[in-house]
Amino acid sequence: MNQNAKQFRFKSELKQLLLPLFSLVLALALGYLTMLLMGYDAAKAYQSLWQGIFGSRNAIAESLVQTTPLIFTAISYALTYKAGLINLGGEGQLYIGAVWGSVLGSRLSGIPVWLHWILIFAAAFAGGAIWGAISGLLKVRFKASELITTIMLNYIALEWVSFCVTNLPFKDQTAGAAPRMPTVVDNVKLSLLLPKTRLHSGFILALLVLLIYYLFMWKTTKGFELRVNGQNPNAALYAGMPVKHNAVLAFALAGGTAGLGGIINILGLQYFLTEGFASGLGFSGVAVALLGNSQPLGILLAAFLFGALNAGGIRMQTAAAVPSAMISMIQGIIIFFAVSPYLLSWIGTQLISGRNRHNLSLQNQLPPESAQLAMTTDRGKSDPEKSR
Amino acid sequence: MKKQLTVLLSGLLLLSSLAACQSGSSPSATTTTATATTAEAEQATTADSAAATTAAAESSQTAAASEEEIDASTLKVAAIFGGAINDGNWNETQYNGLKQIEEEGASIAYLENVGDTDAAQAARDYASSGYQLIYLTTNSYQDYCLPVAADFPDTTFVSINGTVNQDNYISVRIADEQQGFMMGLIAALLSESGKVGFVGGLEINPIKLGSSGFQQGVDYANQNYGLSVEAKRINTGSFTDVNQAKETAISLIEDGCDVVTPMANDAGVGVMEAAEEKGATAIASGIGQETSAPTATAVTVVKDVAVAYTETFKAYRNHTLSGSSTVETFGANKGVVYLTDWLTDASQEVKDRVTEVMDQLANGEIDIDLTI
Amino acid sequence: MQQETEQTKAARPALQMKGITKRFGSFTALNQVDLSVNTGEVHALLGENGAGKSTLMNCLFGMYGQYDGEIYWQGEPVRITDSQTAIRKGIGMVHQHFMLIPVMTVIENVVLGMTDNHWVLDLKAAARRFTELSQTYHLALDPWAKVEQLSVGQQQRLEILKSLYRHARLLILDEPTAVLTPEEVDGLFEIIDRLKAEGHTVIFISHKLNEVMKICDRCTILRNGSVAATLSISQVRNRETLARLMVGNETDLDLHETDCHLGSQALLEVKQLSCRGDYGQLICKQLSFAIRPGEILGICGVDGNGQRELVECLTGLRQAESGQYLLGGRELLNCDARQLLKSGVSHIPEDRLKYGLAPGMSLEENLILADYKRSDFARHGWLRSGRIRRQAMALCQRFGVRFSSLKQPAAELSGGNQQKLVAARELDRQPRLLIAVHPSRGLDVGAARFVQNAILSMKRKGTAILYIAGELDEVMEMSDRILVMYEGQFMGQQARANYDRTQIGLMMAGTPIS
Amino acid sequence: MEGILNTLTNFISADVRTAVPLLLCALGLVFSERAGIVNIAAEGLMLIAAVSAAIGSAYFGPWGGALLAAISGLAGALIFTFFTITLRANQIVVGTAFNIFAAGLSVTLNRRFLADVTVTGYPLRAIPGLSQLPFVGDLFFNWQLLVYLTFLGVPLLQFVLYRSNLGLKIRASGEQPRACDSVGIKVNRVRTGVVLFSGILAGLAGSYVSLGQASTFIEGMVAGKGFMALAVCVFGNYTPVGAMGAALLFGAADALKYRLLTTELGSYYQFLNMLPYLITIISLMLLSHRSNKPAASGKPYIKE
Repeated sequence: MNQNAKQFRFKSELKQLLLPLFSLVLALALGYLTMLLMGYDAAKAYQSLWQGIFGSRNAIAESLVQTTPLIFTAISYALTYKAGLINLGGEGQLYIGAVWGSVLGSRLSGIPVWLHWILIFAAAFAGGAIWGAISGLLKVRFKASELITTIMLNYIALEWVSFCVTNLPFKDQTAGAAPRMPTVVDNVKLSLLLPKTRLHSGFILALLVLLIYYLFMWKTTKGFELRVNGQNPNAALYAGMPVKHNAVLAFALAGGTAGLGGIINILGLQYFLTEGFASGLGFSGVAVALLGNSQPLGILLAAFLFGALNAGGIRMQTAAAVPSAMISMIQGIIIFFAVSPYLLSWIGTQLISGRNRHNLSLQNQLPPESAQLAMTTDRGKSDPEKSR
Repeated sequence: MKKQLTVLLSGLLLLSSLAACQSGSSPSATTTTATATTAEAEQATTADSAAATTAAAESSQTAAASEEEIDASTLKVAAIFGGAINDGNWNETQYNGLKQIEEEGASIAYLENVGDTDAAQAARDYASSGYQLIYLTTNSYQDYCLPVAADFPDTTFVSINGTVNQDNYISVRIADEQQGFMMGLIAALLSESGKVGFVGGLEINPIKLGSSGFQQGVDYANQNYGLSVEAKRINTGSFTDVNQAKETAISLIEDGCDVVTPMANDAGVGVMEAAEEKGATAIASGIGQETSAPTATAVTVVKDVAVAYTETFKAYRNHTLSGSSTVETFGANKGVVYLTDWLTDASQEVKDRVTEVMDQLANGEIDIDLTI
Repeated sequence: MQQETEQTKAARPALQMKGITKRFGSFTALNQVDLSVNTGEVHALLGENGAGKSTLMNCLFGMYGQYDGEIYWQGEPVRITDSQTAIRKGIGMVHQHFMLIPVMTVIENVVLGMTDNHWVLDLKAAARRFTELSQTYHLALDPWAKVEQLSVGQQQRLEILKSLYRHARLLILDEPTAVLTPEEVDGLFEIIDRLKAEGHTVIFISHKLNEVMKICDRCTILRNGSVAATLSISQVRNRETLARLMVGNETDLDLHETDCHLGSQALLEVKQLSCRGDYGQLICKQLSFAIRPGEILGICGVDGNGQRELVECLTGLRQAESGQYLLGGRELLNCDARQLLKSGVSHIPEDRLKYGLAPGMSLEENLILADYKRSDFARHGWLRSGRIRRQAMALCQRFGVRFSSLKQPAAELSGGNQQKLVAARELDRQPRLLIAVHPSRGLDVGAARFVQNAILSMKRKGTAILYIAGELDEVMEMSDRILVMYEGQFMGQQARANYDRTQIGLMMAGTPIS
Repeated sequence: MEGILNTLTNFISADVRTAVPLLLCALGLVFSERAGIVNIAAEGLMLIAAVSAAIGSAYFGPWGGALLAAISGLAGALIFTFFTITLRANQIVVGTAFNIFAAGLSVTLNRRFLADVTVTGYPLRAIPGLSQLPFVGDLFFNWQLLVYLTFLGVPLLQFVLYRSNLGLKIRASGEQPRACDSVGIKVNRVRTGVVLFSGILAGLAGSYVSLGQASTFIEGMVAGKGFMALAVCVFGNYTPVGAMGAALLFGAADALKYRLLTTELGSYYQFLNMLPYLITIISLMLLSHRSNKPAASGKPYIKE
């Protein structure tokens, strides 16, 4: 038993490492094939992709620039996911946070910069948090599926932003400017990490938030409560944890994080909010979180992977004329394979078609969650609210 | 079951890809771009960006030294589009402009559907891989690309509808308001119900200008021809949601507007279709739009930005592009805004009035209020 | 003539299983098991919990895709990889957890998955046929009732009828009596006799010796995954032989009872407690009882008579309608679980995977589940990983939890070790009140004894203990007092001094005895 | 009087135009949900189908479009089932991945095949005689074929779900997979089949976006209709008839929005655009208590 368990651990850890790499390679290979068949110069495409990611000081900077916001939206999903909830509303939360943040960022001046920063971040966090908390409340109060409410709130947020950039009192009133919110005052703009690139200190903040995420989730009692709830809501009830409050809290924190991501992108990169300045970040964040298995390090790596692909994608298009749409296809494929824990064992069984072998390998690969599912499938409804 | 699935899957992949190969109509643009860009990409990949720029710099300096026209074939021109190059409107006409530049011998490259944020990086990429002339096709890029222009003094940036004019960053203004004005005028003249509708897309300045132009066009008609036509102007907030544009137009028509006009790039098609289905009259705002409303389209008020491209390109070759601090306006005067032949038989009176006003616009005898 | 065919049938076995082996990952559930069942006999499959009885039958019924070994049905070699094959061969199984869909009607459940269904269902015809069938076997059931409204006994009948409706010749009954009242059990036995008379073959899974002795012709005994013996009941002299075969080495069946004086006045007092069940029906009716320090109060009764709900009320998982819940004089009614835990209530839950554990989380995290906020595990909201690890290590050693790493997910542990983990956590809290529900369920004898001894040691420390288990014998041997619960009420109580099985049986069947 | 009737008919037909793609997609989702599969890939499926439909129509005419859309929907669903059922990946995750993938694919296909071709939309099929009736004629009997089929499909699918053997299996697989297994139902096979079916419907729904509501494909024209369909499915309490009610309600909200656009409120179009989404949320709040949500929804079934 002990021996087996050790093997199990080793195996599973190996898999944890192997699978994403494997799926990355697989996805790139499929992408290569598709490009060839579409009549593009695939080799050149990947060459320029690489150039666009690591080719120059600027390229690396760009990759990191693209990485930064993904870290926030990814945490926004991961935090709720760990707590057993689904938050597809990262984008909406990000926008709302950015709106309130840039309202303060462009208005107040003449106060000490540190205070100004605090106010801006507070506003952004609060904005996102409230927006997120709505879904949480709807969930615990009305049992409204957060899956849907978060998506709907995304659309509502986007409309609200569209209003803000085109209407008083929010819009930028300088003549001839594209629809946007006023530029933030100079002294709150984040400093550049690398001169002559766009890499701003927001990246450091992202790493900081990632660290906080880790400490909170794995080192505090609240984080513990959230994770227990994610693992087994009944156990949370059994241990007398405030399940409903925690659900709302999780959504609020997630939303707040996304909001921070929004404002940091503004203070460091944009300097003013435009409609669609963060389009797609929400769902990419989901992908990143899942690819990174909601673990801090995993998120960092996955975020960099996606950020790099975005950055390199542009070069791929300028240099090899491959539409950057190709990139999102590749990203999609990567996730497909990366989130399929049985992929390797399945391929194994396709190669060695021995039924018992199949069964065995599957059993060995059974990760905790689905193991739990397997054990509880016949228990049917296990709704924590029911017994209340 | 798994076996079957895999077979099916691989089959599917094959199918889709095969279909892809056999596509007879591959836009020649992309292929040429590919070949054209191969060289630069090499350069970009081997030499690092700095080296590339210096190379570019030298070439343009040598050109500057000798006063005669720069040979087009030595030039590399890039354009960054905010939307799809096949939107039958704003972007497409600019794409055509780029094509005309290519026909003059320059090698071209372009990016589509580039978000405001990515524009800067795209511009940087082109500049660092030795493109001398870069077109920025929407004014929302300006704020992001000005710093880039500062970093690459030897590359010239042409900002369509930009507002800034400084050494290597040249802005040209497209007279959207004139297009709107003509649409409004024609709509007013054609309207029998006394209500005309305008459907705009995203609420960006060009659209706003067009919209206010439309209003002024209607007012002009009301004043000068004793009409009393009401203009209803609506923005949908989207350049892509066709159904939204269509439904909006339909509700306009049902509200009593018998002439509708789109100014919403891709989504404009929806307005045309609405007019066609509901038996209203449509005034197209781009070449090709009339095809989706063959019977309903009265006339197309074209805003052919291509002209701005060819003009600026010529100026660049003659070293006359930069310098002026005032933003030049491209409108009826430059033949950017013009009318196609009438597709429905409007009364001769109407036609005459329209042509008359058109000429006045071209000669600058009518000035349109640009405050929005 | 008829007689003769019966004879010839009886001559050759209806079913033979040879060298059946089944592994789950690293764990071998069955190892080279042989089983032979004759036509028309009632064959008992005996064994402790976790001996592999159900696993073997699930193999036979094709619930697992794969297994090693051969199965011969009516002499033909068959490979049963899915239940469809099994059903087509005429094998029917009544699972321990009924395979019924609560939200659907009886008849829908019956016809579900029938291969000869028409594309459009004719439920009326099916209902007619079903009613006839149920009459021939005297198992009246309303075909249009929703399953969630049926009593447990009725659901079991439905399961049997489901198999008969599919023309099953061999019926597998997996621990059928576990959920039944004594009289319902008698009813079931009649049914089994009728089935036998009709020429059906029955495999009767149980660990209750008296039942086996009563109705079975032969029995096969499994002990942790392999056959201990196969013998015909007539040969068996006394129960102990069977018991020994089941348990293996002779275990002392009485726990050395330490005579500790029970405290004078009650530590726990429950008065007039009432609560509603999941579907809003009144499930606990005016329950009153008291437990003194150092006393073990056993509650026995057939599952589903309100024990679960009672426990949930006492542990803050369910709102009580009315009543009092005094622990050391403090009113705790409808406090949430957190407060209850704080005030010294420990709970070994009935279903450790549903409540007791967070399967994906590490052992050490599971060990602080109930007390993660206690000062020695957390300070100012920060977990103190050092102490937590030391604590976990200590507990796992003390309770003999077999693990590879404290960081490994609890889901990786075997059932027994998971239960030990829960027990370790709950007992280590030095509770004033311990509520233990089926604490030995699914444990091998050794582990069960271990947990029970641990509980007794708590008794010595003066904890008040509420002990609930399915096994009457278990409850009797552990408790100082027994309350018998039936339909949400106490039918009466018995002190350890004068236990009377028959009376308890009567009470479990619903006859109150003061 | 006539005026009112006109406004009414206009309103209702606008309602229907918007409702059809949502309903069509939701019908499929009802089935997959009932079988225990949460399919948020619907958005991506509709997107790919929309572009495929346009392509098909451009090269082989509208029917070719419908066919290609259905096929693409099927293919997409196949990918989805392969990952969710065969490889047991989390359904939400795969759905998200698929949507990202689809966004890329649709653009790529659009550029490849729809560069310079004309797309013809679904023709109106007036039902002779009936369509001549005042008001109702135009309202009920002058639509594209797909519209009739959608609404005819509702009672049919309701029947299939609740009266047919297949429907019974499907509902059971969503409630208690193990129970199904015990009576020999191949749960995963049922689920696969159902998802493929929903893929086809999503495909047709997508085709209606590009060929019914318009007769062109524009990137981003699907604009969240897939997610709305998911909401419709939930709000419709997982029944076809319910879905129809929900879809028509959203359609009404949309129609109302466009009517208000022409009024003074038009300048606040952003808030009008919020209407359908707000209604979705509110309806979820009001109706979540009585729910047919399947017990095993979203959980992969693993045979031990």
